[in-house]
Amino acid sequence: MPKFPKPKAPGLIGGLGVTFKTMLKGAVTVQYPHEREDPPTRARGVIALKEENCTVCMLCARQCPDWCIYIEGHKEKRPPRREGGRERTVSLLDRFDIDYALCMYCGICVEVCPFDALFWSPEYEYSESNIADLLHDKEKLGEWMETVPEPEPLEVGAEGKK
Amino acid sequence: MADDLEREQSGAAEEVSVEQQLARTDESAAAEQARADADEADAPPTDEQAPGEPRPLDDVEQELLARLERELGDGVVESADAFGMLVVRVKPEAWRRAAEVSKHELECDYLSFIAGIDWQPAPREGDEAGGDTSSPVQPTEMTFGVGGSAGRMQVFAHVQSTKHHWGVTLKTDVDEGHPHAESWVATYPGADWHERECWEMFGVAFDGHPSLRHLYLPSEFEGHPLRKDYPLLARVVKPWPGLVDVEAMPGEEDGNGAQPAAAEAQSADAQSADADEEESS
Amino acid sequence: MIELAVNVGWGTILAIKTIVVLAIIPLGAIILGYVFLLKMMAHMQSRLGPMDPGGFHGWFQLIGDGIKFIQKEDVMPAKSDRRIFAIAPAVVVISTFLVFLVLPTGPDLVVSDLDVGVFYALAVSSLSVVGVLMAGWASANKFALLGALRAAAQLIAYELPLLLAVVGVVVMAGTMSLQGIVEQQQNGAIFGWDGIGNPFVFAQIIGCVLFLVAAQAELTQTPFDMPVAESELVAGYMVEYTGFRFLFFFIGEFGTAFAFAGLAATLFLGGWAIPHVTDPGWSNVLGPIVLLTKVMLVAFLMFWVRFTYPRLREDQLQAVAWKFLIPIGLANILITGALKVAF
Amino acid sequence: MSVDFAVDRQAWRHLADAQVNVELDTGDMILNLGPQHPATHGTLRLVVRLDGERVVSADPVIGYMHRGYEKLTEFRTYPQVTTLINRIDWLSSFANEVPFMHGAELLMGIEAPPRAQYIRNILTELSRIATFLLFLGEMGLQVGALTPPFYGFRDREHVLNLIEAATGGRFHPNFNRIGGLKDDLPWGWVNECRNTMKVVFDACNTLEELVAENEIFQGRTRSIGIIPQEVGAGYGVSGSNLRASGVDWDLRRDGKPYLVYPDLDFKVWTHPDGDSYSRYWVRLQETREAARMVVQMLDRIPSGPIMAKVPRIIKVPEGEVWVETENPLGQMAYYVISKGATGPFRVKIRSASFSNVSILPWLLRGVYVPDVITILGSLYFILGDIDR
Repeated sequence: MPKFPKPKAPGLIGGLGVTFKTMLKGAVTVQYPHEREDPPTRARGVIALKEENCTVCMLCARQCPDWCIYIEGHKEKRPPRREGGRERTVSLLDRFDIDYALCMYCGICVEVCPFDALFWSPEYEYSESNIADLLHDKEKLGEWMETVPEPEPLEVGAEGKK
Repeated sequence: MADDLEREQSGAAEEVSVEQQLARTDESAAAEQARADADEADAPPTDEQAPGEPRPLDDVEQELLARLERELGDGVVESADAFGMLVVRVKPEAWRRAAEVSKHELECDYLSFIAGIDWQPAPREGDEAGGDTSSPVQPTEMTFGVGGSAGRMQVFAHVQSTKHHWGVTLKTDVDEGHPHAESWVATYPGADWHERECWEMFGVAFDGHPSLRHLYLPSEFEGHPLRKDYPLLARVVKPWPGLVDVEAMPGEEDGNGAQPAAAEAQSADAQSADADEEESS
Repeated sequence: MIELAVNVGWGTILAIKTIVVLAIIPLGAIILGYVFLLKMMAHMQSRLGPMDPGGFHGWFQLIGDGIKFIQKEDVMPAKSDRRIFAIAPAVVVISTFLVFLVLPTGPDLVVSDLDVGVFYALAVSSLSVVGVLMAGWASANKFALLGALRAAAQLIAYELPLLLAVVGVVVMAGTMSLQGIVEQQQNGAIFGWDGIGNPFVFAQIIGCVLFLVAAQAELTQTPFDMPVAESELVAGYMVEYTGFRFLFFFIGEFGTAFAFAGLAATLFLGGWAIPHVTDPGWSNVLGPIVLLTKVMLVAFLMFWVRFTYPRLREDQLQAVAWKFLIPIGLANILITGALKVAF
Repeated sequence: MSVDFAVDRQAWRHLADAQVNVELDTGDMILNLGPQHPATHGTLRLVVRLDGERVVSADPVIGYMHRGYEKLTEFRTYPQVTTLINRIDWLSSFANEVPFMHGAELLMGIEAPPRAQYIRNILTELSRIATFLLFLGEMGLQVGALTPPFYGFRDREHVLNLIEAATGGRFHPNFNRIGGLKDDLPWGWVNECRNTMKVVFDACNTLEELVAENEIFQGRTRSIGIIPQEVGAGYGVSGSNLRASGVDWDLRRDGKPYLVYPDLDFKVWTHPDGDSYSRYWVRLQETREAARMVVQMLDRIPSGPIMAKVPRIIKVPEGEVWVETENPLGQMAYYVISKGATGPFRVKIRSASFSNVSILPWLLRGVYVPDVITILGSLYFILGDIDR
């Protein structure tokens, strides 16, 4: 028959001790609007877009599992880089929207981007009261470029990224 | 009794934890250790099964198969190995008996799951499916996996032994027109929910199941979602945003700009493949 | 006070006292709620609790909550017994109110010094069970009904240990008047030493613990909070209440906690009395402060337990009462009586 | 003097199959626990038939969170599947990724480099610690203690910070790639992890003192919800729940070798009782054990690359593979059928909670309503893991 296992009663008293000790210690919470926590460098907060680098190759939109990236672009002629060279054709972005209501923050778009146009930023304060407002356009995504941190050094024993 | 055991065990736990907590935190020492271990870690590769090549059954699998064949006789149709796991296909008539044999002769007391397979390739809807060209393209002819199959529908289950730590996957064929199989609930009580799930997802009825009713879906739901011919609506109702939408330059309409979307998509893929070397390393 | 009574007459002073008591209930509820429910619990859980409302450590939080509750729509379930549903919270608060009537906060600061004060206080405090049952039944909700029935069984079971715990004090004091008990403690001496009078907590330590345990059950606080059992019955009999009716329940809950802490302080810690201060004027001024201090001390104990312990099961609760508390209570009375006769 | 909270240990034998209280038929009441109920942490619904406060029969209704992952995987490529299976058991997402990646790697015949295996293993154990710390606190809430869950959340935070620092996601790391990992650890992470393990040991001690050693908690959980070995196995109950019934079976040790578990020195904890308390106790010990394993691995972690050579476009050869791992909640397994395309042909996701919960109708017969909550809490399920 399971009775109280020990004749002494440390469980009840010990529990009171735990809560009392904790009461005397400081709180661990962060008073959010007044003070902020710094997310780690790698935190996947929001996706920022460096528009100059984008060539409208559509890879991100195509690899996105949620179909939440919408891209439109047009082509333009540009003067040649060198004297006497051929005229170049470049693709320019007209529209680059990410629907953060659909986004699963998987980061596949950032990884597949061949021209380093997409970056993760730890920025997290972009909540909206209306779900439709979570569709952010390329201007907004461009603003987040400022919050993209430098990549941090790797741990001892890591091989540098090739 | 239990209390004594517990105290003893937790006492031991305490000791080790203290010891571990005292483990050095000095980083350089750890790094040195790591380097030393790295040399050891260049162990020979494990006995990998070459992809696509059948591997002979190992001793345990032979033993399990022998026991199954002894009890089921010609109920066993085919057997194969899949990465160290025995797959046995049994006749539909022997399905219930297979459970009993597994439980008692194979001592597989643990039911991992029962589920269905629909081997029919999903119809490609192409442009109708929102124009999606990104979803994986499966082969168009019907092929069957390990152990083979007589037709489109199969039910398979995995049972394991908590004592001997071995396991076996059992498969059986299910008639496509009137899909049904024998229920395992009498042998493994846990089969209840799995069979209900299989019934609503694949439409496979289980004879002898106490109450086949919907598990996940609302009771008025129609269709069997996991069958391959059931479309994934989310991919049909919305156009695929991956279609190339680059406005061509004036005067270029007849040239490059007016390529079919899919073709251009492929060209874009190829173009990026060159630039994407770092992915492959 | 005495001059006042001469000038304005008996009726008026009773009215004033009643109004004061009416104000004390929500005030006590707010004090306990803020200090313990919001702040102490938060710190015990490594949190800070509300920090913004009112500027200083969120002191305005509960008052703001109260204002919010009053503004809310008065929702009644469609199938509820509307009249009973409406009255139930008031019944709970009234029972609290009735306890405060006999709780002395100074030599003259008491609404009515009944000769059977202790008996009366315990009797009216159990009236709240009627309100709880009414609430549970009228809500037309299974969770509420279960909660109310649990509450009824529990409150009735724990009346007895509560009473038995008090009997020891009554035997020692030789009176059932709360004022008499306070005076006994003020003027008493522990084995001849009268430095702090004779708070019964020393002689009646068993009774004191019994009283606190039983009071915890009467207040439906953890470990005896099955009637509201948040993780099982959601909120028990309060589940359908919103707005100001819920506010009534809240005030009732913490007001009663205040009252029971006051009773415990009076019975075991000497109440408003300050040893060696016999001047009624000073006692009247300092008494409430002294009592409040003791109340906070007792309340701290009660809430400390509340925020630390898990909850018992219904059958275990009854087992604790009938197999454990009541025999001890009876033994305590026996010993107290024997010692009283012996000395 | 002690109060006897004991319940007949063999009570389940009488209660399980006998109709409760036949002679005193007071009429049954059907109580609907959930889908929005604080104790069902999520959207589990229990239709409970009550006789007084005693449960006559209980019928779990699931599917409120069914997302059809088995269907969705058929429309996605292998890298895209990872982000889905993250969300099956969202408290230990990293552990969900490992078996799927392992299965795909087996089919492709590649193996992740040792450093990647170590990091994977560390993160798997960290997610186990995170899951269990939450459980250890939350179980207090199920029996009515208000404070323990906050301790659980507070101390889990340290572990989540570690996971986030390494992977970038607190809950959904999406850090595994076929053939290795997305990235190496950031600078200083190993030291940080060592310090955190001390916090974890402290947290275990604190919660043991506050919850497990509390007599009221023991009175509420001992002899409650006893799962006998053979019944548990028949229902497919796995993981800590089965080990608490005395079954000495841990896939980390007994299954096909995966990650670096064969190199590690660890103990598989079991408890003979099979009741709610033993489930709590086993998880408490496993949390400590996991922390010890992490410390071991931190000492041994080799240097080197974190990605094997993999083709850029991942096509998995035709084949079938069954990969099972010991996840925090139990046996997590994938039966992956590939037909040589960029995505799987069929994935059977065998999630632990689904089977763990399927025992409820059997287990809940004859218990009291408060014990329903205790049992639900001690089985410890994640709704996403049930419904998938």
